[in-house]
Amino acid sequence: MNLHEYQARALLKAAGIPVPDGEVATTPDEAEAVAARLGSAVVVKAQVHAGGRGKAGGVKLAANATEARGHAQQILGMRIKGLVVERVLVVPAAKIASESYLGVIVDRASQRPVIMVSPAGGVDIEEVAAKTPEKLFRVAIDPRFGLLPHQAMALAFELYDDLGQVRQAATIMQQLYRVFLDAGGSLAEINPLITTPEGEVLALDAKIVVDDNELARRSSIAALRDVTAEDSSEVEARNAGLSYVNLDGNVGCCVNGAGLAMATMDLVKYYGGEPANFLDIGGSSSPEKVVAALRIITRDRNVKSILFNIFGGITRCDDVANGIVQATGQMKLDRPIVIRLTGTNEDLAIEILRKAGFEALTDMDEAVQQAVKLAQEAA
Amino acid sequence: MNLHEYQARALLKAAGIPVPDGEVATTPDEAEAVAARLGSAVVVKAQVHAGGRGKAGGVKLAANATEARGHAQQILGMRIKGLVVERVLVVPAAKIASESYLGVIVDRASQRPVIMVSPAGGVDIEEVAAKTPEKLFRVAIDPRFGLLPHQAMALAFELYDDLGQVRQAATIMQQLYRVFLDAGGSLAEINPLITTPEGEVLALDAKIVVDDNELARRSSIAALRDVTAEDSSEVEARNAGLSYVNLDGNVGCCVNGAGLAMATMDLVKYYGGEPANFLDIGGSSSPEKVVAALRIITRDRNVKSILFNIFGGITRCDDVANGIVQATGQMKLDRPIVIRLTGTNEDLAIEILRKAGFEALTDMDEAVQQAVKLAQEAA
Amino acid sequence: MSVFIDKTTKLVVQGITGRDGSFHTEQMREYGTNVVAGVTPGKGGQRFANAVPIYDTVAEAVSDTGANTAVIYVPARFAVDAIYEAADTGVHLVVCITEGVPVLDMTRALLFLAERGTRLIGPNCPGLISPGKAKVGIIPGQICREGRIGVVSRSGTLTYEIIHQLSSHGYGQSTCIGIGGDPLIGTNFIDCLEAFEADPETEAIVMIGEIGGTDEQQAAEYVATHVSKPVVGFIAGQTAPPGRRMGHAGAIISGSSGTAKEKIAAFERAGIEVMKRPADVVALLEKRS
Amino acid sequence: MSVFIDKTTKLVVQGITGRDGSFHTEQMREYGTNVVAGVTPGKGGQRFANAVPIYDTVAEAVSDTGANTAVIYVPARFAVDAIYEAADTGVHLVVCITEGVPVLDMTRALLFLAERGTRLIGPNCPGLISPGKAKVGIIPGQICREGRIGVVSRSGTLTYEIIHQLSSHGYGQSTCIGIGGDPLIGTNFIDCLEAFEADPETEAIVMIGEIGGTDEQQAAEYVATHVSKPVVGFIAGQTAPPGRRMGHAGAIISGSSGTAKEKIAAFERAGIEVMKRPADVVALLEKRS
Repeated sequence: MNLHEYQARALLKAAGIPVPDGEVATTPDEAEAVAARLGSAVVVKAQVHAGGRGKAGGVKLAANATEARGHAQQILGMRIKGLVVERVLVVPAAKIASESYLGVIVDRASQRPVIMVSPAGGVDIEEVAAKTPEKLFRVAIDPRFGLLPHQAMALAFELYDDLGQVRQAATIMQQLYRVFLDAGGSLAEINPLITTPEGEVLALDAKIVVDDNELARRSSIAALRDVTAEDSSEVEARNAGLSYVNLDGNVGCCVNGAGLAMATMDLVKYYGGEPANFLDIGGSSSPEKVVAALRIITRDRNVKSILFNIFGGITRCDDVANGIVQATGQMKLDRPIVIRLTGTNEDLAIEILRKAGFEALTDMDEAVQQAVKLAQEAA
Repeated sequence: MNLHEYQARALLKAAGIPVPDGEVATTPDEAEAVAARLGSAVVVKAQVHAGGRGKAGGVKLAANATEARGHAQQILGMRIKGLVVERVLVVPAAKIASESYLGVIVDRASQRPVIMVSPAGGVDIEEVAAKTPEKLFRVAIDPRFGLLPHQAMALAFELYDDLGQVRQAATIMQQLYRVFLDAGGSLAEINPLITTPEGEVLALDAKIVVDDNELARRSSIAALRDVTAEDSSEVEARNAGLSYVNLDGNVGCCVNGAGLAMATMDLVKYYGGEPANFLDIGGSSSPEKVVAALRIITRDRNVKSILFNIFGGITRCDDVANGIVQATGQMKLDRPIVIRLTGTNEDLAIEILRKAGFEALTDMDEAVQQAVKLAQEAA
Repeated sequence: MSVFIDKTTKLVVQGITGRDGSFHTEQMREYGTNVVAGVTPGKGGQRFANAVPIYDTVAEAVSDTGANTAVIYVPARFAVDAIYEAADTGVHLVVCITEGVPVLDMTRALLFLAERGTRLIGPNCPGLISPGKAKVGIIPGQICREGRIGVVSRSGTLTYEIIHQLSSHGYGQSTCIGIGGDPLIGTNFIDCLEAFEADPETEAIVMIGEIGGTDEQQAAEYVATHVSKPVVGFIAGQTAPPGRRMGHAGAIISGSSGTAKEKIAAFERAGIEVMKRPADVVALLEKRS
Repeated sequence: MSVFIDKTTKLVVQGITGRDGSFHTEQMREYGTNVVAGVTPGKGGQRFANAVPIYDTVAEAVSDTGANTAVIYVPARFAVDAIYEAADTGVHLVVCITEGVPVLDMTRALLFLAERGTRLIGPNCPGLISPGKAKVGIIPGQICREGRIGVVSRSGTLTYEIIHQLSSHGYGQSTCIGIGGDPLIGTNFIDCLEAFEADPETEAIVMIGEIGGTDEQQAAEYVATHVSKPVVGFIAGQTAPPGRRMGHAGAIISGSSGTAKEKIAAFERAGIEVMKRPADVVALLEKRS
């Protein structure tokens, strides 16, 4: 789960990290009021779960409150990578002496949290890692012992010469690691971490990504979820216990298991089609889940054919068959459907489907080819 | 540093451990008011840093508020092991179905925190350990991983059969370990941990000992120190940076280094005397420290002779000599003093002392023998 | 022989009385796995299916029955402690089926396991099966056949699909291992490749990867330098968009890293035949042998 | 030969510019210890006494100078991290002079050291000296003499007293080790006994204990079973009351455990000659040899 910048900076601030003033606004009036209160030049920043906000025109400098109002008017409601901007953050325009990068991630290779700093801040850190790796400094944290003070100091010495700034940065690292742990993060990032001409070290922008598996035990973090900032079908899928990702193709896919779902999408592509989505109905699938899945897939008007690919293990094929029959009883299915079922209770399932007027295949390649063909014919 | 029961239970409560109601009172009126508010039979408990309060008459059951007042009158001002009772805790008389023991200590042998439980609660756990060790269950906690839930569950199963109580006790163990860590404890103990007839698990009495080395970084714990509950000379010594323990003998000892201080006391005893105190002036001793030490030693009217035993290493003998000269200029020294100095700047020290009219020895045995003889002559 | 489990496996089931635990315990017993004990706190002293003794703790279960392998079906919030509890008893293999273990918990648990030399498979995995010998986890027994192909995979049903292809074309399996779809797992491709290489009953290896991370790339290097047996591979997720989690917590392309393209390229560089479709597995195995 | 330090010791001083650190660095250099580097964050690039290079971090100091031993004089609140920092660089010996390290910090730090195989002496100790070779810590060099007695002790000045007795009666020392007065320490009596037993230049051992804990009892058992060289012992605190901390954080009789009486009895059972007074040390050594 992604947090908005304004949410991330609130967590940083609560942990003691120095963050410039600033507030969120949902209307141009509010933005103007915030800017007036701040009483200086401000930056108006779109709050959406998308990178490249600046390039998209979602981040704008305003010399005064009236200008801030104008920028907010432009930015609110704007679409950035398909997401509508519902909120802007209004912050004072900072005086910047230097820009650095500071981040903590869970690193798959070392199987540990890794803290990274770079004196090349303010740009995408992947780019730094790719182009100037000598400017990226990493320490793998032993989670049994935490981020040790001398590790933070050593990293801070890579950023600054001044001992005061080194100590400030080392303290911010400890605080950021604490936020990362307390939020159940898979990433916590300050980019840029700036120094002001007065020598203060400040977090100018913040990004936190939370491990979804942490949400059950962290209700205050889970409460930060902003469903308005997500695709509504994906929200509905999550609520129904399904895993769904919307794509641009025309073959709607409903599969049990994530690996098989990806392989099915790939096979659609292999046979010349385009998958409309990733959808995993999960292991212990009830008919209700199948109903929800069909509802979500058919809502996508790009979908021209629907493909079920079920390998029954724990998933019982008859459950899926019943779900299909149930769903098509509840809604008018206006697009062709291809069903492939094999494994547990396969025979039972085929009988259920036949009675309801559906045909069922047992071979994956055959089913995919048919679904692709149907979509192409409909287009 | 020892916490009072009422302080310990406040920490437990803040951590979520169920603790019966109750309040501290410093006067019989207050005790009566608390008992009236509780509206049930109550127990009035002396708050002093001493074991065996019950046997000493410092814990009394009262059927009503008037009786509570009477008990408080008796207990307040009472002396238990030399300590004056300044406060009582008034708590409801609990209905007890079972009494257990639960404690966490830092174990020197395993070099780890050890959590201990026993179904034989309410008595001194050392006695349980000595007489019925099969009733004491211990788990060494790996501090890198903390108290793991299954470890707490396994211990809780040693106390209770009922799964509800097992889970309550396991939760209390986690909370107690958290209190232990957050307070910087060397011991945190609930004795007894009771069950009520309704099946609730409650902490009826609590004891926490804090590692003195933790206090510098834990101001809220350090603020719990109750100097009125300690020997005033020991408080003064601590404030002066000295380590001092008051004893019953008549030879006052002033030594640099804890081991040498103990060895000096032992040697006093060996030569037929009785040490009046342990006193370590520490490594980098200034004249001021010596002045403070002499003031504290001479305040003890049992002291009949004063013995300095200084092995100069980092401690400079001339510093100590200057301190003695300074102190005896400020106060009338009405008891004989024997000074042994050897090591760093020994010659300088002897000269300083001679000029001020003191003799100085360099042999420890000789000095101790002389001090013992002087004390015996004075008695 | 087989890998990690066999006829000597004595299994303790953590969460044996739960919905999933009881269903799959039945399945494992039917398959012939020696399930010696179950654990559900508070149900110590009872029996599962009138046969398998249930204990309050894994420690009691292991000391009473000599279990050497544990499988975990407890809910996500108890799963990481179940791993610690099993590892603390000295069983040499722990298989965690449960999905939803926080990855930060795993960073610590993996170090705990490493200190004890305990092997973990999973979490969020279907477990493993050595056809004809034992099954630990949830892989359907009826799709497997005894044989000489080692299968290792990050996914569940996709693995079944490929096992099904193998079995229906007469290729039985020595052991099939689902290592799990999470970003941090106890046993990775290389561990399994090493075991298959050392296993005299395994003649060829099928490795099924997916997008996310670089485990497949490292495994490919390992194959090139340490594996003499034929290896056939598959990578799921060629059509997955970057930055989106495809079901599995670990199946995500981060920035430009973890794509199917780079994994397939790594496989090819290492001389691993790569299937274009799951149905290619048999043809490629025949090509390599 | 000697124990733990010798002419090959290359020392880095953590906290070299502090009050204690600078004083004792001078003393150690005067004694002939090879002090190769110092560390004080923010003073990297400067030199101590126009000679010893100062670094911001121990890692830089070790990589630049090849230091193999670290000594810590930093204030208590930085001490445990100084231990971690030194251990992280791979030096094989860390000597922590600083007093006041919280014991809960030590429970974790000792495990960190154990994982790396780094020896810690202390904390809250005077360090060690191999007369004529090197001194690391604060034991006054002028009271020591080269010789063949190994001294190990929990205290500081009491050790000096006994070293003084030895030297002034012609008994030089192979190495004198102050292991520290805290409840949890890195190197205990047994570690030192083992080293002295193995050291061909050590002919007899003086062991100085005190009240608190059971290290002396365990050491006595070790002497009985593993030490062939004569051992003479002393226990301070016969007159200490129970339940009171006698200066050292570790010098406290808990309940009825850790008394001088039981320690002396354990020494006697193990055949260790026990001094009644520090002045007895020479007579007892002569008796045993």
